[in-house]
Amino acid sequence: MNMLLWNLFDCVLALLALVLGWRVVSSHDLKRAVVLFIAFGLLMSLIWARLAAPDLALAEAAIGAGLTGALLLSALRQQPASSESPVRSLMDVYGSLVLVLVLGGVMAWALFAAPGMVQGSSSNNPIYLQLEQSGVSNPVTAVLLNFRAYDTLLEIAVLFCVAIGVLAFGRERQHVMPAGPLLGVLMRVLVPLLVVMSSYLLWVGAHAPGGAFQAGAVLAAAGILLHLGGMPTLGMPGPLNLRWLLIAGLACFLLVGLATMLNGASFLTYPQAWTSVLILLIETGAVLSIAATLVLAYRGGGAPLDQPQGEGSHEERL
Amino acid sequence: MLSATLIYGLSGLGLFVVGLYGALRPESLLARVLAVNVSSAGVFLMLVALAYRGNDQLPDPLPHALVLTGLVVAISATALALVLERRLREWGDD
Amino acid sequence: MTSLLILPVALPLLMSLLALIWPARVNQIGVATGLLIVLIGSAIVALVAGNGVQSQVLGGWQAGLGIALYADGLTAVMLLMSALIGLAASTFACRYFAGKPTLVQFWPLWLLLQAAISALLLSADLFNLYVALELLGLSAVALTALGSGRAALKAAVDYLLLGLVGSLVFLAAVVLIYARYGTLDMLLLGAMLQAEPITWVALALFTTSLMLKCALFPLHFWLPAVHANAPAPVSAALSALVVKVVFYLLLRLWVDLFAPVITPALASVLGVLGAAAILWGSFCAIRAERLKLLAAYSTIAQLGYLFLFFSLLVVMPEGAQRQLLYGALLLFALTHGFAKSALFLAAGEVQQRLGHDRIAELGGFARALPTTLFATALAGIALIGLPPSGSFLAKWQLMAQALSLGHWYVVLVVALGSLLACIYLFRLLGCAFSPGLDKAPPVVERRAQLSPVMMALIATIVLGLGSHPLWQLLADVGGGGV
Amino acid sequence: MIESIGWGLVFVGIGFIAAGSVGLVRLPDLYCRLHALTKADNLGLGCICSGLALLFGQWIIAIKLLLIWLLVLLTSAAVAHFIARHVLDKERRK
Repeated sequence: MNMLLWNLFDCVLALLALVLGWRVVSSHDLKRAVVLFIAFGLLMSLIWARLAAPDLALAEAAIGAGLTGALLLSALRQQPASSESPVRSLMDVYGSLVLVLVLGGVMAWALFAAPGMVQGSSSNNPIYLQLEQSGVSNPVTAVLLNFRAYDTLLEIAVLFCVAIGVLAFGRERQHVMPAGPLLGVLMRVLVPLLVVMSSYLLWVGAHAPGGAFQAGAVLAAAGILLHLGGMPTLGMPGPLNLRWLLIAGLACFLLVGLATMLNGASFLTYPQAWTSVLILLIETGAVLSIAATLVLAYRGGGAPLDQPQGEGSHEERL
Repeated sequence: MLSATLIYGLSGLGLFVVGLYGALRPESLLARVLAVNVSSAGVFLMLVALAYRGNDQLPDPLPHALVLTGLVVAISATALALVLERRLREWGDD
Repeated sequence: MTSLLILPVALPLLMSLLALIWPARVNQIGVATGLLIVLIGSAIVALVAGNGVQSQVLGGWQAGLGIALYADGLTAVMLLMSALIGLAASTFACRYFAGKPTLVQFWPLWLLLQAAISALLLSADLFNLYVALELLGLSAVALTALGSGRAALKAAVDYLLLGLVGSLVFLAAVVLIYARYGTLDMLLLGAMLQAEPITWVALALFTTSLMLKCALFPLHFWLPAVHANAPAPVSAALSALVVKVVFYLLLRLWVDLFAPVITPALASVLGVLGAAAILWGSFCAIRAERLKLLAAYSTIAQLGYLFLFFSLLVVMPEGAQRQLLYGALLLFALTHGFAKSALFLAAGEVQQRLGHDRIAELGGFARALPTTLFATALAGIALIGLPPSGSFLAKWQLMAQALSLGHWYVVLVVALGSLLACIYLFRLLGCAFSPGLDKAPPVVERRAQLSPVMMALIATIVLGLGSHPLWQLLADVGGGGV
Repeated sequence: MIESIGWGLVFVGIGFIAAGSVGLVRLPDLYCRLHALTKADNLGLGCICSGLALLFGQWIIAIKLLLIWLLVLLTSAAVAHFIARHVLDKERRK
């Protein structure tokens, strides 16, 4: 009975995700598609929680639904009112439809029908077996910052690349909405709360769901809120300091990695006694860079270098 | 195989395919970026469904970490696409 | 000493950070990094030649838990080639971007691109390859968009979307492999893969994704716009390195990883596509109106040759003959890399000095820019495959092996392709040597850039005459599949 | 006893949220819909949170649930206000 209920719940969630995804893709109205996409992100977050992936649930809610949604909505604001729909031939539509359906069918057959698909027991999973040596007790953080830290290094490099891209091609947007009194109240309550929560997520990531990415996304939300509330200089430091924030994550990562090589070990082999501290150091740098990059992307670009510098920033105060 | 793995795996596969279809259509850039995001969510769902080991066992954390990496890569790519699109549109207006 | 392996990735990453926070010294930072990477690349070649295949799991974990780096003879040589071309393009870029506002953004992105190329060459982990591919794609897109005009931006946006789709398909294949075999480490996987449906589907997805990213006919449609509109040093890297690194990845997958699954029929499909690419690319190059567009179409054609090699290599039995063909493939890839970077850099010089690169109006080019023309002609020799260039030896081997296997169509296609290459390059040189219009093009008095000439010389002379050590290196430490 | 009260509160909360969702679909204009959505959902969430607090019976969890409820209260009120004001502005301009 219990099992049946779970299956029913699973089917409802999975179908809902599929239908929402289809509506996002097939919607002709971009505004509707973006709003549906945000809802889709929240649904995915629910699914991650169901599938015993709380780290992902947090990250999806903050990054997937929250910040991607914010980026898309702000991009939408400048979309021309009526975008002409290009004329497509039936051949185009059905050609690619048939193609992807065949692809899906073949993949489903290979994954689920033909012999295959091995799900090992987690009791002999090397990640759990070696968790004690990793310096943290949250297995996802252990993979991200110790076992497969090199992946994360390259990922932070991807983020850095996009930050330079935004600096190169974007111009800072002036916000149009006048900040009402309520927004001020909301800001005064939420911004400190978000900053505290971000530090908490960063700290707790070592032994419970959380970590640098979630923390960075939450901090970025604080910066975006300040921007919306008409205080862009408070949310973001001046262009010079901004550069330091953008490089913080990758710099910490690389310097730690190269420093560990000094005593002959391979790249990113932390000395046993220092593991937790080094991981926290790298994560702190990553939080600053992630937050700065995402706020920068939301604002649509950096202020030109000659502009007077803003005073303090939350990122700096952290 | 667990039924949850099957259900969510198929759903993820469906999302991957649907997103791919959307990304290959000659629509506006923003619509195609949305489709790519849906598609990558589908691939992530396949991975996480694979990692699930039932309610009484710990899941495989490796796919979770991979998906977390993937999520950050996805938002990075989206951010770059949006800033280029805006620049392109401004250029068209001039 | 295996710790050396991470440096071609870590060093440019570190320097790209430095380039962002110290804009006043970007040129020096960039060129110094280029030099250092050449030194590291040479050290890795020496290491591999002396001590055999190198591999190392980062973080000190066992294979499968950590991410492994892997370098055999092929990797080391490709690494050195990318370092040399990177250095040449870097020195070229110093003058190309002088006085332009994009200079400050160019260098960090450029260093990221170099890091991504090294990361792809060295990685032995499927998911790590995905992240590296994304870094490669996004930095290449941003660099393309630095080109002037709306066309560059439009090309960059299309490139970005196609790249994202390609990466997604790659990731889907990684998921299939992980679902079945439970590991992402390519060295471990090599021993585990079996011929069964899930492996075939994964191979098909990998191949499609990488074909899209390295522009194999019929998925080549995005390439001309991107390579023709990017800034010249970027075009050189895109054409000479980026597509080639993707090809290297495909080679790794087919020859090392999926070898037990490959059948002759599968290989011949790629061969036929390669042949089509040669003919179609050359045909378009003949009709191209701009020098950079000609070079871009020529890249499509030259990639076709690589796939011809590939189709024969995959089906040949182990032995000395296969070894020869493998060496020829590498020689061809190297020659094309150097020659094509020379051609694109020369085209950039032409564009800057004459103000355009329309082939029909290049009259007077020979008088105005003799050094650049020399580089163009040398690059042309290597692209056609005339002796003493490396591609002459490579094509000779390809035809000989094809004959011994009875693949007549390969010989025919190679001969026809070389003839077409002669036509498009002689048309170019013909226009360049023509006296030109009444008013001679304005020639700014300054020293010609030397890096195109250096690259072209390596392609024609050094690789042609010094190809023996290359074969030797491959024979000793070719890697798993050979 | 406490357990059944807890479950009762949870189900009452679900009822409120369901009613709010029906209102979202059925009510005629945006202001009514906002009203239905925020008011019913806040009440429903409050019921569910207090029900869950009773079911768990731990102070620390109860405090966390209370915090969640207060945060949602704050943001949903603010968001409803912004949406309504935006629409009002637009209508006035017409």
